[in-house]
Amino acid sequence: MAISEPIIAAPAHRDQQLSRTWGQPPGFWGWFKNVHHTAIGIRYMVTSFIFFLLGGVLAGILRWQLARPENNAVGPDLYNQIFTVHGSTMIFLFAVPMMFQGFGVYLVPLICGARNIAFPRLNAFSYYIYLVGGLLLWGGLLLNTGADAGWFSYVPLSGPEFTAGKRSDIWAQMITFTEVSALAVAICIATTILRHRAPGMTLNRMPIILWEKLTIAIAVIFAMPAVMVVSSMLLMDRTINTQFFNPSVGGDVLLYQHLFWFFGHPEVYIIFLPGTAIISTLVPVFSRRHIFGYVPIVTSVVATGFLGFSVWVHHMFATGLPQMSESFFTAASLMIVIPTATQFYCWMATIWHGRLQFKLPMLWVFGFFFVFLIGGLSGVMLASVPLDWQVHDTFFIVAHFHYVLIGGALFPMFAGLYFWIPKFTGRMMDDHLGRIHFWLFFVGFNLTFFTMHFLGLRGMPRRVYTYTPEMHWGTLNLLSSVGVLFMTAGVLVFLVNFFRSKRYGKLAGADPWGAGTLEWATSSPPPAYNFLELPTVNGREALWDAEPNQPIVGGIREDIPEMLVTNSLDSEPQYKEEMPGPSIWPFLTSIAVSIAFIWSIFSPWGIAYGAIPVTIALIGWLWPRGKSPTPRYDNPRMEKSWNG
Amino acid sequence: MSAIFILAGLPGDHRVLQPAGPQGANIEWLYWVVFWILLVVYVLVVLGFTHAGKRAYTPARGILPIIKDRSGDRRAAWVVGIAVTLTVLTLFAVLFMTVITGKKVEGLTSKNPITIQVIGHQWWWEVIYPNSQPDQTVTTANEIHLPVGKPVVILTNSADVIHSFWAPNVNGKRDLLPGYSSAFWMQVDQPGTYHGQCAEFCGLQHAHMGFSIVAESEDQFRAWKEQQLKPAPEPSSPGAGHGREVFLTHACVMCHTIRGTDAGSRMGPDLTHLASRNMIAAETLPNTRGALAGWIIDPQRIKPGNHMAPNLLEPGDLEDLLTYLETLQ
Amino acid sequence: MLLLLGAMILTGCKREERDLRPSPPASVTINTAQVSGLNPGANSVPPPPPPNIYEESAYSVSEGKRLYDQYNCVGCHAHGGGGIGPPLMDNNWIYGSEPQNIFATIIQGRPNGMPSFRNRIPEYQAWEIVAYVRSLSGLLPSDVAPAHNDELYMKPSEQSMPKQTPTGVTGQPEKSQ
Amino acid sequence: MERLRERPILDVSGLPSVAFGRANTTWFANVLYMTIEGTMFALVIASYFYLRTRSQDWPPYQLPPSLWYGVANAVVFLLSVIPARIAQRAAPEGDRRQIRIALLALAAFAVVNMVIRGFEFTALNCRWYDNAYGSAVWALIGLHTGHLITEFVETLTILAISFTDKMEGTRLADVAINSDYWYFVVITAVIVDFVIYGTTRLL
Repeated sequence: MAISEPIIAAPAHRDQQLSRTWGQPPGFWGWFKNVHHTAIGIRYMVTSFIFFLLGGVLAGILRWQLARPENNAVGPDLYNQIFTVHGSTMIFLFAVPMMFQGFGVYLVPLICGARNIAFPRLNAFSYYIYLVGGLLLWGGLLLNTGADAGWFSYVPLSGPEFTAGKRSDIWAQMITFTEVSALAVAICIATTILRHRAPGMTLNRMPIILWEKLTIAIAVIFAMPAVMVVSSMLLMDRTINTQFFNPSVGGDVLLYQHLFWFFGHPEVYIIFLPGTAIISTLVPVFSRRHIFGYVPIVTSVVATGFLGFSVWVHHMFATGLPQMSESFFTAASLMIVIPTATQFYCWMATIWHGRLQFKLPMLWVFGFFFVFLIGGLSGVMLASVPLDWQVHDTFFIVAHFHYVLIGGALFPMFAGLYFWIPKFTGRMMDDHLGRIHFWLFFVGFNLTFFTMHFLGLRGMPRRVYTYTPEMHWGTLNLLSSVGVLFMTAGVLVFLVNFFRSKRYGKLAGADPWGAGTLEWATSSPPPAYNFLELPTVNGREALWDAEPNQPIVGGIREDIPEMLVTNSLDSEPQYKEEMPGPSIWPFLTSIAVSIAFIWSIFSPWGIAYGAIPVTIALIGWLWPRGKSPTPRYDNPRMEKSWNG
Repeated sequence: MSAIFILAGLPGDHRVLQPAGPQGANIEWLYWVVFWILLVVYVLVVLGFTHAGKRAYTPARGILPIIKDRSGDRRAAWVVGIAVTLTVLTLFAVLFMTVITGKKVEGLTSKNPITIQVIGHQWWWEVIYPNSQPDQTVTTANEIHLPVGKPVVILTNSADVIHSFWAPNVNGKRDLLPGYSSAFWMQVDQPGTYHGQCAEFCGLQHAHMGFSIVAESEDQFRAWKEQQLKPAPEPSSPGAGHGREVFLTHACVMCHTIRGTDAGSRMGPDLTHLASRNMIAAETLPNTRGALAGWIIDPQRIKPGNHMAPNLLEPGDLEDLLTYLETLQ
Repeated sequence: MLLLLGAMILTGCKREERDLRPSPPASVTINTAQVSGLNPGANSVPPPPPPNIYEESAYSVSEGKRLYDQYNCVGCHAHGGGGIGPPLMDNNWIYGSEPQNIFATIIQGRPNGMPSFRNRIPEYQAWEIVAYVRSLSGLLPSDVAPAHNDELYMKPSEQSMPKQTPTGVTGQPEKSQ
Repeated sequence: MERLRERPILDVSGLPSVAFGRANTTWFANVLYMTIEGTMFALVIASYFYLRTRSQDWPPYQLPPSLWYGVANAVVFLLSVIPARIAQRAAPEGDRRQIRIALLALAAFAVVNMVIRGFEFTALNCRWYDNAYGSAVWALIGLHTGHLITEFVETLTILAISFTDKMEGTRLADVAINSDYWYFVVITAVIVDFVIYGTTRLL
C-alpha cells in the first residue's frame, strides 16, 4: 500500500458523519436492534455479573445449610437444586459469558483497531440466546423445576428413570442455549482477530490478549460441540426414548462422562485463559515495560489450549480405568502445569525488571498470584492418581476448583474491571473502596475455601446436604460459612463503588493508565465508530511503539459502515467490507430459536414445528435490503486466488 | 502458615491421613511427599513475587515513562529457563512417585482371598459374601466385616445410579457404575471400625449413605460369619411372636428379607441379623430400640426421600415388632 | 416467551412437587360395595371423586413406577401388557378406571387372583401406583408420565403413549370375553 | 480525539469491496462453522464406535443395514458436486444465468437426496428406541439430514435472491461459499454412509 503524506487534519464534521453511519437506533426498539460490539459486550458483562450475584446468593444458602450439622434450612430436594443451579450458573452463565464473551466482545475489536466486530448481527443474536438460556434455568429454579443432578448431570441419575419431570431437560436445553451463544461469539471473535486487525499488527505483534482470545475461540469451537452432543443425547434419552445411556441394551454411562469431560476440561481453560490474558495485559502496564517473554507466553497460551483437550480423563480416575491410561492422563495433566508455570515466571521477570506501580488493579493481580497458585498446586495432587482416588468428589476438590476458578478467573476479572471500567464508563473507580473490597474478598475467600481442604481430608464428600455431629465437621464448616459474609461484604463494596464512580467518579480521559494497547487510543467510553482515525501498528504495544508520525488509514468510506479486511498473517489490507447495520432480525430469530428449543423439552415435535419460524426469521435476517453502493470487484487475479 | 496448623489441629480425625491399611498408608506417604514439595514450591514462588514487587516498586502518583532498557532480559531468560527446567524435573518426580504408588496400591494380591460383593442402592449398601452354595452365602447391609491383615477382593456394581465406595482410612474410592462390575483389593491391618461413605452424588439421600468396615481377628470374623449364616431364630416370647406377625402382615414384608420366615423381598436390606449391626439406615442412626422405633414410624423425617414408607403402627404392635427385631442377633 | 413462562407456571408447579413426607389424602373412603359386585351402583349417582393429587406430580408417578416394579406387580401384569393378570395399558377396565377404583383394587384385591395389599402397601404408595397405572393407558398428561427405564426395552414409555379415552370410565365393567 | 497534527496516510481507497474465496470473511466464518459441525460429526461417530466396543455383536441381533439406499444416496451426493462446482466457478465471473441453472440443479439434487433419505430411514434395520445401536445410527443419519435440509433451504434462498437484482457484490461471494458448504454435506454423507453401511461389513 502506498503511504502518501501529508493530508489535512480531521474536520469536525467527520465526527457527525461517522456517528450517523455507525450510530445505533435509539428508543425501546432500538435496544433490540443494536448490533454494536460495545453495547453487546456491556450487556454480556452486566447480565453475567447479575447471574454471578444470583449464583452467589445460592452459594450463601448452601453455606447456611452446611454451617451446622443436621441443619434444616433447606431440605435435600431444594439443596440439590440449589447446588446444581449454583454450579451451572457460575460456569455457564457467569464465567464463560463474562470472561470470554463479555470482555472479548467489548475489547477485541478495540484492541484490533476496528470499528465493529465481525458479523455484528450474529454477535447480537448470541447475546439474546444466552439471556434466554439463563432465564430458562432460573425460571426453572423459581418454579421448583431447578436442575438437580449436579452441574455435570451424570447419567443415569439425570436420565429418564431417576429424574422425573422436566428438571434435567431444562438443564440440557440451557446447555444448548449457552453453547450456541458461545460458539457464535467464537466465530465473531476469531474472524475479527484474524481478519480485522489494524494494518501492521502482524501475528508477531498481536497483543497477548488477542492470542488468548483466539486460542479460546478455537478451543470453544472444538470443545462446545461435545457438550451439545451429550446434552442432546441426554434430552433424546429422556424425551424420545433413545438408549444411549441404558446399559441393558448396549448403552453406556461412561460415554456420557467421556463426552462431558472432553468438553469440561477445555472449559476450565476457556475460563482460566482469559484470566491469564488479563494478567499478561496488566503486568506490563503497571511494570512500565514490555512484557518479558512474549514468545514463551504466547506459546504457553496456545499449548494450554491444545493440552486442555488431552486431560479429560483425570475427572474419571475413580471409575477404574486401565493403569496405562491412568498413567498417560496423569502425565498429560502434569504437563499442563508447564505452560502455566512458564507464564508465572515470565510475569515475575517482567515485574522484576520493571518499575512497579502498585495501583488498584495490581493489587488484584498479586491476589491472583497467591490464590491461584494454591489451586494450581493442589491440582498437581489431583493429577496424581492415588491421591485423586482419595480426594476425588470430596470437599478437597471443592476447595481446589474454587481456588482455580475464583483465583484464576474472578481475581483477574476484578483486576480487569478496575482496569477497564474507566474505559467502559469514562470514570475512574474509587481506589480506597477498591482496596477494602480486595481485603474483604481475599480474607473471606481464603477462610471459606481453605478450610474445605481439611474437610475433604477428613472424609466429607461433596454435595451432601447435611452431616452428623459425630463427624466433627461442624467447626470447619462454620468457619467456612463465616467466610461467605466477608466475600458478600466485599462484593457489596464493589457494587457501591461502581455505582458511585459511574456518577461521581473522576473523569478518566482516553488513557488513564498509560497503557499500550489500541483501546486506549480512543476516548472513554469510545464513540459509536470507535476510532476517528483508524490506526496502524508498529509494535507489540501499539501506543508505546508508535512512531512519532505513525500513519493512519485513509480511504475508508464514512457514509456507509465500511471496515478494512486484512489478511491473517501480516495484516496486509485486502479489501473493504460493508458491515451490516442495526436490525431487529437477530432478536426475532433468537425468539424463534428459543421457542423451538423450549418446545422440544415438552415435545419432540417442537424442533420440527419450531424450525418453521426459525427458517422464516433467518431468511428475513439474510434477505438483502436497501440500496448498497455499487460493488467494486477486484481484477482477475482475485478469482484465481480463491481456487488455490 | 500457622493458620494451616491451627485449622488442621481441630478435633476430629483426618481420615485420609490416618491409614489403617497398606494402601491407605502408601497414599498417605505420597500425600505428604507431594505436600512438602508443593509447599516449598509455593513458598519460593510467593517469595519471588514479593521480592520482585519490592525490588521494582516505584512510588509515584502519575504515570511513569516506559522502560526501554532490555539489559536485564538476558539474565532473566536464563533464570526463567532454569526455573522451567526445575519445574519439569519436579513434575517428573511427582509422576514417578505417582506411578510407583499406584502400582503398590493396585498391586495388592493374594491366593484364595475372601470375596465380598458390594452393591450400591439408593441409599444403602448391600453386602454379600458369595458362595457357590446358596445356604453358605451371607447377605447383610451397610456393615462389612473382614479379617485384619488379609487382602480381600471387593466386587462392585450398582443397582440403580452411580455410587462411589469410599472408606478413607483404608483406600481411595471406586465408582460403582451400572452396567459395569469391577473388582479391587482392600486390606486393613489395624482392628477397628472404619467409616465409609458414598462419594458420588446419587440423589436425595446421598448425604446419608454411609457404611462401616469392621476389621477383626480371623477368629472373630469366622464366628461372625457363622452367626450370619444361621436363619432367624424362632421367637421365644409371645411378644416377639406377635412382632413377627406384625412384620409379616404389614409393609415390612414387601421390602425386607428375614431368612427363616416368609419375608423374602430384596428391595431393602436383609434383616435376618439386624440386631447384630451397630447402626441402621446406612449409618444414619445407632441401632437402639428408640432409634429403630423412630425409623420404622417415620423414616421420611430422618432421611427425606428414601425408599422406606412410613408405618403407622399401633403402639402395641410397634413394641412387639421392636422386641422381635431385637431377637435377630 | 411470556406465554411459555405462563404455561410453565401453570403446569410446572405441581408437576415438580416432591412431597418427601407424604400423608394420604384424608377424605378418601373406599366404597366397600365395589368388591362384592361387578357392577356397583350403576344407577346411583356417585359423588364426584376426589382428585388423586399424586397424578399431578411427575415425581410421584415415577415413584409409582418404581413401586410397581419392586412390589412385583410386574409378575402378573408385566409392564402393562398383561399375563397372569389383565393388561393395564389398554383401555379396558374391569373395575373402572377412576383412581379410587384402581386404589380399591390394590387395597382390597379382586376375585380371581388379585391379592389384597391392605396394610402392606401404605396408602400413599398405593395412590402413587394408581397414578402410574393410569399413566400406562395414557390417562395422564405426557409431562407427568415417566420416561423409559434403563432396562430391556419392552414398550414405548408412558410419556410417549397416545392419550386414550377409556370406555369404562364410569366404573362400568367392560364386557370382556 | 481530534488529532490536529498532520499524519501520513495508508491509502486503501483503491481496494475492492468484494472478495472471493479465502480472502472473504464469510468464507472464513463458514470454515469455522464447518469445523464446529465437523467436530459434532466426529463426536457422534466416536460415540458410535465407543458403543460398539461395549456390545458383543454389532449390530446387535441384526444383520447389517441393507446397502441399497445408502449407496444410492452416496452416488447422488457425489454427482451433485458438479452443479455445486459450476455455481462456484460462475460466481466470481458474475454469470448470473449459469448461477441460476447450477443452483436449480443443486436444489433438485438435494430434493432427490432427501427423498432417498426418507426411504433410507424406513429401510433401516433398527428404530432409535430399540437399543444403543439404533440410537447411534439414527442420531448420525438424523444429524446429517438436519444439515441436508439446512443446506437445501440455504440454496433455495440464494436461488431466490439470484432472480432479483440483489445478486451482486457479496451475494455472489455467498454463492461460492454455499458450494463449499455443500461439499461439506457431501463429504459427511459419504463418511456417515461408510460408518453405517461400510464398517459393519468390513470391520
